[in-house]
Amino acid sequence: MGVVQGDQMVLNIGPQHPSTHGVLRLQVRTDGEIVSEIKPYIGYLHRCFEKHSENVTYEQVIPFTDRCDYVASMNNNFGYVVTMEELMEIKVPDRVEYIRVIMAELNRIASHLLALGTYGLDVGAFTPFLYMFRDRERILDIFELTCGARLLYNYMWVGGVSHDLPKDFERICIGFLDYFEPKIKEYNDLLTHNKIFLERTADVGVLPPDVAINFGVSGPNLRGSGVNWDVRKDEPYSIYDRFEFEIPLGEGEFGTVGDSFDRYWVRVCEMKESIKIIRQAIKDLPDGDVFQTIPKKIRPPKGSIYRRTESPRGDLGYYIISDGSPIPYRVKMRSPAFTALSSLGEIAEGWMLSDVIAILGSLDIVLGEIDR
Amino acid sequence: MKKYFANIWGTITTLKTGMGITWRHMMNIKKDNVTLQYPEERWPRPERDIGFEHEKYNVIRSRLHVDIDDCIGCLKCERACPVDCIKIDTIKAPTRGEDIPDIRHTGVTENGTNKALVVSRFTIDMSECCYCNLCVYPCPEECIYMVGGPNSPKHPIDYEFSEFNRKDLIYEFSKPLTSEQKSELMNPKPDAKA
Amino acid sequence: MTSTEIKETLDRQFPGSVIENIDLAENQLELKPDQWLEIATFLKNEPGLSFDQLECVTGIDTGEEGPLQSRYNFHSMEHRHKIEVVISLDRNNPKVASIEQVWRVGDWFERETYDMFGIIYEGHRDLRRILCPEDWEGWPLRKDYEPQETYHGIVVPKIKEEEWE
Amino acid sequence: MTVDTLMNWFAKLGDFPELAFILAVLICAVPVFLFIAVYALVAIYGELKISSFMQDKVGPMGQGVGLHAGKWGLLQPVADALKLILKEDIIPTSADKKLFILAPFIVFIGAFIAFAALPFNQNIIIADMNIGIFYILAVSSLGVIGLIMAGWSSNNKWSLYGAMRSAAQIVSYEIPAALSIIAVIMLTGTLSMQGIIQHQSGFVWGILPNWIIFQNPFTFLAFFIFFISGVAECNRTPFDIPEAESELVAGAFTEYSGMRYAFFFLSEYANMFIVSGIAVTAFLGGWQSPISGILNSPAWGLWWFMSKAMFLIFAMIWFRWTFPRLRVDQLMNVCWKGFTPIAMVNIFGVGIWHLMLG
Repeated sequence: MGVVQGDQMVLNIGPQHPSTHGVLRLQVRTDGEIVSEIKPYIGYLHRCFEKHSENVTYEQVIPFTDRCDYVASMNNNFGYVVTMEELMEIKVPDRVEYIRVIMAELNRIASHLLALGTYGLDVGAFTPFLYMFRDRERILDIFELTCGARLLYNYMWVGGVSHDLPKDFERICIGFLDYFEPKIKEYNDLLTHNKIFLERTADVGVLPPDVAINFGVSGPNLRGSGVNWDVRKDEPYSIYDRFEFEIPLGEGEFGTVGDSFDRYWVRVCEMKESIKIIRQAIKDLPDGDVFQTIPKKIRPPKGSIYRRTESPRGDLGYYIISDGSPIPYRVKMRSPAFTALSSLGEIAEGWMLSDVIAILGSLDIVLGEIDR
Repeated sequence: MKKYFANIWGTITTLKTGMGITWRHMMNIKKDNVTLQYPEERWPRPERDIGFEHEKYNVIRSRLHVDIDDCIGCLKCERACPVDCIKIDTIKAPTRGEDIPDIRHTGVTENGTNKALVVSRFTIDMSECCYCNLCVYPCPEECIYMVGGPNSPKHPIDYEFSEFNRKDLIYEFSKPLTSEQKSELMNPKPDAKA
Repeated sequence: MTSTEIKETLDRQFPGSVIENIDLAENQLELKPDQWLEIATFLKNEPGLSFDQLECVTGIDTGEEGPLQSRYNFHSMEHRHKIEVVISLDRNNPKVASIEQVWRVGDWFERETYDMFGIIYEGHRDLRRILCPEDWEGWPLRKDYEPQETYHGIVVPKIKEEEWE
Repeated sequence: MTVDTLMNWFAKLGDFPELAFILAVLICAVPVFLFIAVYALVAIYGELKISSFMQDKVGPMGQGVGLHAGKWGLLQPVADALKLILKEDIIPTSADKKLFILAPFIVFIGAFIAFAALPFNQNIIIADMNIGIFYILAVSSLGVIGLIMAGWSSNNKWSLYGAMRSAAQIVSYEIPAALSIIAVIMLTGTLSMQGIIQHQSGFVWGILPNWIIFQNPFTFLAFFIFFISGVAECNRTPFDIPEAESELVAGAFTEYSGMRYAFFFLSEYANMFIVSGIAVTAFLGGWQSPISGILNSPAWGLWWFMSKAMFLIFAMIWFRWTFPRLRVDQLMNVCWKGFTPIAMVNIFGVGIWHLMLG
């Protein structure tokens, strides 16, 4: 019996579409429901981050890094200041390091909550999305308490942080963690272990480890494929080597290693690990002055540096070239979602239209970061 | 065959668990409700346990405000702004540290600094402001700040400043000067000085 | 392996390809563009090097009349060592071999660098602009870039216009 | 209030049978339309509120002074309806205009005429046909034609996908639904809706009401198969793949706006009521009270029927706000590999159980 070959249809998913996580256009060639070719078109959200950076001073770049990955601004700040401090050889006080780690991990939870919630939305579950946003809101409340902003913080500065922690911060933060930990079980009952959700995610969109590495996929997506790679552990920056935490890996519990479910599940587990880190950091939080090492004027020595940090989406790299003036010569951001999206064609071709949406959701892309 | 029935059983139990959760939430809506009825109820609402109180805020990012009497026209905030939404023009004052009653210019700031410049224009375009707070820190006189929060003694909080016209979001903080007053300041008459 | 050892290995395998440049940092090495594809394949497949991760491709404009540079950050997950490769290209005719088929991640990185600097990666299967529109003129991140006046009848705003007083 | 009663009444007035028939049908149609409209408002309000409560929010609320949605947002569905009526009616230039205009009405008619055979209580049934349940099953699948028309005429790829999916889905799920109804017909021996309900009076095993769902374990299963297939026929989550807002934008309704969209909306809710109505009639004793013999007056009959139907509609809303959505091939698998064989076996089960123990 011959293969039935129908007419192929070109379908534009986006730029205005409910589940493209921003303004992304996927040009999809379909044969009925089966997708045979995917071409992503990006750039709709291009805001010239790199060109901007060449015209403002080093400290003024930080608000722009906020706006790249607007879901995890703290981590973006963190990556930039870590790179700058390495370039300028500043050793910041312990208190600053602890505060930064706490903030970055809180933001990691917030970002993963958004990723998981919208993933639920992509496969049609509405309620978990709102539960997760409800809890994310509490994290944003903590950030607002700390630095006054809810989404774009400009909190971490080269050599320090913009505000010291408020008086009651430890109690509030622990209070949130105590509130949040049981909620993960609720999400699991409501969404993760739901049979329909498993059917939609397990065995769908398998990304084998070697392909993942070749495509530069990083972060939870890479770990979902079973590759033990986490910048926090393998190239420890800041003070991540002082904490005990595990790196969750995709195990193919309900399907193949590297499927959409694994990528989802790694994120759920990472939230638990982040909670662990925050608890340890709050326990050891030292006293001290957070403004002490902020340089009066940022004039890094001539040279270039590439440093990567672990943002919720993967390896966030900054390539900074300084020519000795207070204005950067070149700032390049290697955004993790950019590489993850480039692998979409490889993963999602041959799956159904609904699966393409689900796979796109499981990659957890943020278009602000891809287009910069 | 066993797998077939196990599958069905798994489906039934997991779906039942999920439905139990939504049912519990529906029944406990009085307790769990997180909605804020915005224009009537303002955040923070006491019943909603967000874990902290409004007074303990050490910072807020609402709207920029300038106490122009304290401004010495040093342009530090203008230079710190990454999006160039602050515009300052200054004119050299005839005498350092003296009031000029005609244009309601005060000569000495609250911190006791003598002002050498008259700020003839100080505009902040709040439609361009990115609330990064970078202009607040360099100010030597602490005269530019976000209203409310710890600064509420100086200026009440204002975070609802939407306008129908974009031009209305440009805030002018300096005292209005007529063109004659301006030219008089720029080209001081010799007898006025005497 | 340290960067010096990597440098020596490359020099042995491809004599004359490594350029000595004192301006570069310890972990950087400058290569001639002509043998780049072979060197890249070697970097990936040689068991002792096995650079399986291409972390980043950066384009750099070194200023006025200087060359354009294409910089590659490599990392090996197996040996946990890293190296940065710098390739200088002629400003008027920036052409270098594409490594898109060696590391698939290079596909979009090279497209981005092409988009921003106009560096042409020869052998790239789909070299189009990626962030800017297809019909955009000029290479935005070059230092001598002048934005075009209009784009499809829309006035392209200059850096900052003092339209409001 | 049957058509026959009205026609008899007209016959007393004079000898004009054709006119009498038309008049009788029209007189019956108006209250049904009003009922659907009012019920849809209630159901939409219920959906808004229930979904909000399940998601820890309060849903539509009106507070303070000024224009708002009334106390507890009671006027929200009215406002929605007004908005839909007042909206500009957009017909895409490249659409097939005739089909595009016709489609929502065909979908609505499919739902509307099915109401003719729903027994609200002992007396209120527009036409107590002797093939009542067969009639409903037949006409309620009329809507699929309208959906395909809508999808095709919109000249939009998303609409086309939605239409194709919904056609496949509705046609497939008719089968398990009909198979589980066959079990009921076997037990009752009648196709008439009132006949089926009358069969269900009294008690089974002493305590439980003699509803078909309780009569033997296989009918219990048949009820669930029918109900879930019914949910699928209404295109509700977890089977809402024809609309699937995260994939297909709005499926077959992508290009519709204003009043035409409102008709699709209305017919979705009307379909929910029909599915619940059949399920109540065939399995849950229709207008029979749970304790047979008491509270069985026509007024109470109406109350029992409506409350049972509303409970099933609540269950559908509950499903929608709890579950993710299936994929299109999984949906077909569930139907053809799950429900259809089980429903098939179930018929034999019901028959054997009835012969042995009935």
